[in-house]
Amino acid sequence: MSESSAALRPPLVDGNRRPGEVTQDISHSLEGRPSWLWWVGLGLSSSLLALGIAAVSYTLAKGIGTWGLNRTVGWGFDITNFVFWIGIGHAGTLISAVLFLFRQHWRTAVNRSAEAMTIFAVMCAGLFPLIHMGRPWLAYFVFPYPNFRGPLWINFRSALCWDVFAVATYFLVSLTFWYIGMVPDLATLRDRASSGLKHRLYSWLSLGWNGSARVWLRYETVYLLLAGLATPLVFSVHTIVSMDFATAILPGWHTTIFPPYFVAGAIFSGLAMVLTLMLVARKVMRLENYITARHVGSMCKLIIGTGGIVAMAYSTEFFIAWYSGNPYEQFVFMNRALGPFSWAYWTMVGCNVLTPQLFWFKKIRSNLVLVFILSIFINIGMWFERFVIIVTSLHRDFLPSSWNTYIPTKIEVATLLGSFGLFFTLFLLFCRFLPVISMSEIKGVLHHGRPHDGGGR
Amino acid sequence: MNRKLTGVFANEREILAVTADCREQGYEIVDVYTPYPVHGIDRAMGLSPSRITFVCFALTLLGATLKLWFQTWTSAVSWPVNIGGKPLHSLPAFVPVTFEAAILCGALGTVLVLLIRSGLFPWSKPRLPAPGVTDDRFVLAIRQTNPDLPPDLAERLLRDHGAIEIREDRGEEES
Amino acid sequence: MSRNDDKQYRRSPEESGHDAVEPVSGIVAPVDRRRFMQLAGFAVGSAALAGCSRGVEHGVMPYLIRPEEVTPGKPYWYASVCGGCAAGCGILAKARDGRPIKLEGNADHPVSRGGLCAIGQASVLGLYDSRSLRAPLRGAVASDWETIDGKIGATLDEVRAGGGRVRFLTDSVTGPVEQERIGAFLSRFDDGKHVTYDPISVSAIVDAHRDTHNLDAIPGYRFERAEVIVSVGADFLGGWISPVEHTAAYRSGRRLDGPDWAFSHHVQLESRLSLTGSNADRRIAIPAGSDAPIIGHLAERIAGLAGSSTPWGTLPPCPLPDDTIAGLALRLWSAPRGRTLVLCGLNDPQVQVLVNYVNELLGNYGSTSTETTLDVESVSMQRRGNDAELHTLLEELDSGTIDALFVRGVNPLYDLPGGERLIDALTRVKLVVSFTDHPDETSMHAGFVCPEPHFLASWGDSEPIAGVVSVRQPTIRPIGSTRPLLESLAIWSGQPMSAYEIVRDYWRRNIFERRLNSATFEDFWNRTLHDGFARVRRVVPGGFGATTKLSGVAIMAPERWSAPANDRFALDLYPAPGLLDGRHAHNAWLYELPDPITKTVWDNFASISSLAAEAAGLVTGDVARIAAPDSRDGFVELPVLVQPGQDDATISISLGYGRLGTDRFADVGPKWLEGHPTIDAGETIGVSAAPLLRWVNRTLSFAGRHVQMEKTGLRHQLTTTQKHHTLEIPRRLSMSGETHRAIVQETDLAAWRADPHSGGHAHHDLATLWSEFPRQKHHWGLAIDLSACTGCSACVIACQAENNIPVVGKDEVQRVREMHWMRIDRYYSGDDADIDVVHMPMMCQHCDRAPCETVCPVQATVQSSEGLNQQVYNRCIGTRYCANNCPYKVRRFNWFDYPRDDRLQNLALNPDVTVRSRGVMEKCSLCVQRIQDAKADSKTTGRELQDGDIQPACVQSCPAGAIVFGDMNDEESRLSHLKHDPRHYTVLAELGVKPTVGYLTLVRNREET
Amino acid sequence: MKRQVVNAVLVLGIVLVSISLVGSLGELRLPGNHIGYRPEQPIAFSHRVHGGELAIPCLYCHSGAENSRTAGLPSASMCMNCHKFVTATLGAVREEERLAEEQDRAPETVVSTELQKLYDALGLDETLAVDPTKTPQPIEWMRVHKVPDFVAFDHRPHIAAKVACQNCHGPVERMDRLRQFSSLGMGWCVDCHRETGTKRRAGMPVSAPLDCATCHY
Repeated sequence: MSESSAALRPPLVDGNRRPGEVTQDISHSLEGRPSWLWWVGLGLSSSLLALGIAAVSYTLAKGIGTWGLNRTVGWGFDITNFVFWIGIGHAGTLISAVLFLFRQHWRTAVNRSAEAMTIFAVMCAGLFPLIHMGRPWLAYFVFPYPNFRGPLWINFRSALCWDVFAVATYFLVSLTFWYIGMVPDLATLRDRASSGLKHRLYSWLSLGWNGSARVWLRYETVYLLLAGLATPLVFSVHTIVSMDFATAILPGWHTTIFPPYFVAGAIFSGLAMVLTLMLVARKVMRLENYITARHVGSMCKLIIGTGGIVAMAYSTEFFIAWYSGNPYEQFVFMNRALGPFSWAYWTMVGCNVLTPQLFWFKKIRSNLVLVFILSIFINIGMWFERFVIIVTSLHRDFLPSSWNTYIPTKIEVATLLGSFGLFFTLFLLFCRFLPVISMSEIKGVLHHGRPHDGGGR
Repeated sequence: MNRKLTGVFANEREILAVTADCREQGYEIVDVYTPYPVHGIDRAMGLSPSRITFVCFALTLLGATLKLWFQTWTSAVSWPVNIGGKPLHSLPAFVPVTFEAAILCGALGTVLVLLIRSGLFPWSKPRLPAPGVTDDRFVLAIRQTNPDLPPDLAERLLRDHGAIEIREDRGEEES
Repeated sequence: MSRNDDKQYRRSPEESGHDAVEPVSGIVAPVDRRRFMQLAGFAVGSAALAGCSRGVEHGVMPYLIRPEEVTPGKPYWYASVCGGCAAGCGILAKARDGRPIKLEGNADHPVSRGGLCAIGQASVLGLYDSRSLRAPLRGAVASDWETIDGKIGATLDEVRAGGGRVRFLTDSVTGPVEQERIGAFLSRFDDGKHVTYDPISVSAIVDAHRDTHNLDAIPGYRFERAEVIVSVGADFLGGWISPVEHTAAYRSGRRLDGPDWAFSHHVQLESRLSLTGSNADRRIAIPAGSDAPIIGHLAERIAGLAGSSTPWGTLPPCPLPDDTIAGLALRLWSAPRGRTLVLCGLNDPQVQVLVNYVNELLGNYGSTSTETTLDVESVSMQRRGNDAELHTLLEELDSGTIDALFVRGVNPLYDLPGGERLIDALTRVKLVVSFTDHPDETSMHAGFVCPEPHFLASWGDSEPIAGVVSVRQPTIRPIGSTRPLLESLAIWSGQPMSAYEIVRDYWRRNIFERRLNSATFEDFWNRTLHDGFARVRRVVPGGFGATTKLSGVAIMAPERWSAPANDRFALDLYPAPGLLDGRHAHNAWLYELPDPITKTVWDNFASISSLAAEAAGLVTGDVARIAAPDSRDGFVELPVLVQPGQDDATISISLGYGRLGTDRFADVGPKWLEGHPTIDAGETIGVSAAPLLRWVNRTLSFAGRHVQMEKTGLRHQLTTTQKHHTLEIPRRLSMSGETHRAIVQETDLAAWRADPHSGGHAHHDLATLWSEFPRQKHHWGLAIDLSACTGCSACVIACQAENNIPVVGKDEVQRVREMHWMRIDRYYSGDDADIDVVHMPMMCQHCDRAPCETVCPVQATVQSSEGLNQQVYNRCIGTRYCANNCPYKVRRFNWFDYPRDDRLQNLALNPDVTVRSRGVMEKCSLCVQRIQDAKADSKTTGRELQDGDIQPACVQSCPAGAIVFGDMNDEESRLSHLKHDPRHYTVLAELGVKPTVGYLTLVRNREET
Repeated sequence: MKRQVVNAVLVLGIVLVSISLVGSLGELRLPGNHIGYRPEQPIAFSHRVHGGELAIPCLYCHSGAENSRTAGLPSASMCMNCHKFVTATLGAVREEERLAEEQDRAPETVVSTELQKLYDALGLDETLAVDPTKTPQPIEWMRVHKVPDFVAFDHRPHIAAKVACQNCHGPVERMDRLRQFSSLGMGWCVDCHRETGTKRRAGMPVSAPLDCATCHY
């Protein structure tokens, strides 16, 4: 490639690849035997999943009493995990849709896995509202289906009801977005596939794609439209999730800052999770050429930004509590910082406010091991953020007579671990059977065979 | 007279050039097949931008309207219930669901339209102009409808632009 | 009240036999159906199944011969007498399809006056106790009546032959007929004696009055007439003599309604924080047993004021500063004569004589007609116990001179100290017969156990107050082959008769002649049955009529009492709030009823002051060994509880716990991975403190014994339903420095007189964005008078009985999952020494702008057109969002399927209320089933609903009438008046949720102190 | 070419199937819908005869409906009010009289097999006097009308509002064996309450509230 362009813009893909090689590299990881690392990962995650399944089955059999909840603290791990996972999901959409709109070409390397992450995260998230119900076998009551009860409808004023629609929409749209983005690659795989079954499967999924330019034209338009729709969607979803709390009267929940605060937090946590996954996938699937230090770097920068917003939100909350003069509000926040759950609060602050600051230093940004560890810290911190918001606000509210504490049970912990199991199992399977990197897009950003550059012959 | 030629090329630059040329020469561009969206190919082929955008917009509006109506109807008309003393028409409370419905309807609808319009169905068999078109090959398919053009012009054009392979098939079946 | 109209006469036993059939299927059904619903929800296939078949099929069995007053599905009421304790409250038993399911106080009855205490409310559960004895026992093995009667008859003949020293040991039998029959039975022996004692004895009061007023009973305490009440350790609102009666009277002496308001000044000197103390206007902590010198000094002071000479020399030193006593004396003296009342809880005749002397000086003695506070005509016959006689009996038993011993209603081996020695003594008695309904400590050593039916299933009578007689009529046929005492006695005396005949016969002979209005016996009998009581000529016990004047009895200065040495404590034993002397040890409701003061459940404990705790290095939950150095077996080991208001030198322990067989509650509540059983097999719930009781000159002494306390190093989980006990938030958690939460409005009498609004904080008439929904005819609401509520917790059990609220067990309560729909929040204020207590009943506030409703996604909780906050169980999916969003935290979630396997126990369920399944939210419904019933009734009869027709269970049961239910749309209703009372306020009004449940400011009488 | 045909056939098939489904939706029975439930009863009691031909008012036997939540079933003693005298169908009695005529003997009492069950239940002998040796055995009828679980239905207000029994129970007076007539489902209740509302019925004001707590508590 020409020096000039190289100077202007470092390549998105290292080791000047040709389209054929791209196909080769990426498909290879699906066609070859999986690395031992992959097997280890799958072993770990699936055993976690098994644990989770056991825990959930026990809960379903016995009742919510098997959790540490009580008449004062009605939500604990369940909704914490829900919000946490939804948050994780958001970064996926952010990277695939928002960055696409902003024409951030570096996203091409990561968007596929980011979208996959979104879908799996939303699956994990969706699990919790379901099992947290006292009578999950009646979960269908939340849908306004025609019935012979009068008919009896649902309460569209309830934030929980909004949640149902938001999460469902989010899942479906993300899924479509992901799948549509994958069709051309599936076609590539189809045309490479040797074995009959694999071939039939891929051709079923690739909808007879043949790379016609006419279709490409429509395809790209739709892709753009989807990105355009997914972007407001991702913001709306976490806004609505935050309204589960914001529309309640409970001090510590009843705040207008929640929507922006939650969205930022969600993206923050999501990016951290993407980092974690990317760094793993990079090693496990041998994709060093495609997921470069540059990607990691830009992610770190985004994390600094969103982390800043989150930190801002924390301080604003405190200020408003003081400024509002509402004694209940004031108490809740003092109680967060100094009360029985202060340990959780300071864990949160430590992980979410202090950790990102380290990313200011290029040395740290470029030390992938360190980045990996820090990203995990942020994940922990963001889980605790939700825990703090939910539990500390609930456990001491208006009437001192009902003040009380919350101690999770083994079952709850197992369920949380199980959700991680589900997530990683799905992700590893994805790495194994679907192209982790969008080949067609990568080819699009290669400097090979482009007009006005000499490369390629 | 109906003569169809397919040329296989190795990269984006060539396919762009050859497409443009053939079109100038008055060949009908049957289609171009590329492993990835090649920018500018639509201009080279002289395609007009897709109208699917309007479909999407319409669907989104439809979704929103239907859902808003449904919420108002269920909570104020079908069975009005006093919930926490809130008014029956709690418009602000209905916004979130309306919005979600709009997005859902818009997104899924648009994709559906795309698939149908482009005949992309699970059961449809891919008709590949040449192997490797989904890998690293760029294929141009042209048809000569104008009898006045010199018979070997097409081949020349293609070869000059560095076609790796050229296939010709006479026949009536439309592509 | 519509209820009174359809009070029913008793039907013949045969008939009650029949209707016992139907409900079994009828009531267990909802449980089965519930299970079915769950499965149907899981398996898609079963949905189809539900479609074609009808799931669980039930045949319906109509009567063969329907008793004409019984309509299936329609409740009917029996007027009877409560047997929960010796107080003899009049009750109305509500029966549905032959099953008594709810007890309510008889509004006309002079003792209960409509209220009924927690124990009375709970006693209906005992009727359906599947563990109670169903057949007579010989030794420990089940037997039948023929054999038993044969054996006993034979032995009795022997006994009669050889001297016939027969003793009949009972608790205060208030029933004249039983008194008489026992007497008659014993008269057949040369040396037969009926010995009565109360495990929680007040015999000293009777003894004292025998001396001073020639009165062989307890005078009628007329709290309603008192303007100053000084109670030294008498817990008259708690477990003293007749709590319901006294609470009602106390309250009618402390009311702020209208211009003729009256509000007595109540000073309580006590060593532990008792229920009574928590309601006192002024409370002074004194060491247990120091009542004697205090009364002494008080007497001296008042004598001084009265100008009469004190007939004694020097008094023991007074534990209180002189000016305190002087102040009290003056306060008493300056009140109108006869309008004060001095009480003492100490069971010591000598001290009680002094008390009488004081009351005499204050002119409090008088008759029913005079306006004085002590009535020697309508005297209380509720306690007949005589410790001296009991003591004699024990000596006789020791000496082995007793041939036959009959034990009824008491449990000496458990109640009394020195158990071991008693056991040997019993073994030396030829014939020991127990009448207990559960195997107990004594019956273990009895040759024969002749179980009696529950009081709701047997005939009897009572005369709690001289001149007030009631018939106890059965509401159901005895369950199992149990036999009333009366019938057993009749058979053993050779003239078998049914209890019914015996009672009627006795009444014809004895009671009828005391009638006031002439009528035929049938008429008199039926009227009594209908009204639940009859007023007859008073026959005051005690020779030739009691005097209102103090007879010239020698009044001695109390010499006994020495302050405990600094490493010792004075012991204070008191009846357990729910279990009393342990007679209710098999009632799960009462175990799970939070102690009104400490809010502890499922345990007893040793209350110590924080000072003492520090000194001994103990914290709540540490097990301590409390031993009386002056005796070998006089010790107990039980957890301590640091109790505000406790006297520093006193340890208080409640009696009644540690009963044999209480490990039956091992499997109460749900079982799951991390759940702990309420009690381990072989253990007992709580510990019996009886070993620490002692005899002091032939009376049982409950207070003042000196004991040591040592740390054992063990710990025992004490479970309380309330974790934070004040309205103050921790200072370090307050931004503004303001730490008080204005949940309770409080003022004192002076301030209230100056400004009825006093105590009220800024009134929040918040602007609203929305227009009101149109209310239909009614808008139901509640008003709760905080200065009337004593915290007795009767309402809590009433609610539990009415609304099928499950018992969840200690572990679940520890996890803060008790299911009681209404709780009584208890807040302390002030410091340990001078502590104030507030009792605040808290149930669903039925907000017009209910935050719970807005957040429910499925409309499972919505507002009714009559202002009720409805909870629809079968729509609820259990997201618990509503509970989170409830500022009062009054919603209850079914965390598990709580055990309902005991089919017999299930008969106590109220068929009008759904049994909630797992995963469903529930809460106070303002007893909507009663509202609906009353409305349906008025539609049928065409008679408009009157104010007071509808009474939710809590309202009905409250002895103090602290809770008022009514229609806020009806301007004339009592509720509307209260809603306009300046004292009225709503909790957390600033949230703008507009509760329809309101509270009336708490007023304390502290004009001059 | 061929594929299009296949697709077309496929689509057509789907359309046809769904149409047929929609058609059969009418018969489709949803869970909890028991219209037409018509169980065998221990005694072949005919409402047609009693309610229809003899025109005995419903409330004569089901008196509970007036003053109790449940209408209730008449006690066996209630049946005896008439069946002390009526022991068989008129036809059977006539027949016996005719036979007696022929064989000139005193006609003996005929007892129909069904009524015999009633007498047995009450433990009566041939002379319909109580036979101490027999133990009375309550009759277990099969319940036909049952509102869904967790519903508290109260007959009183409906009777008070002059709602004819037939409104809900159907033309009982024309049924030999009782059959469930209405769905007794929530929608069915609500519709009637909606339609009634607070308008006057039979000249008197009624109120049929739509509050949940009307039936659910």
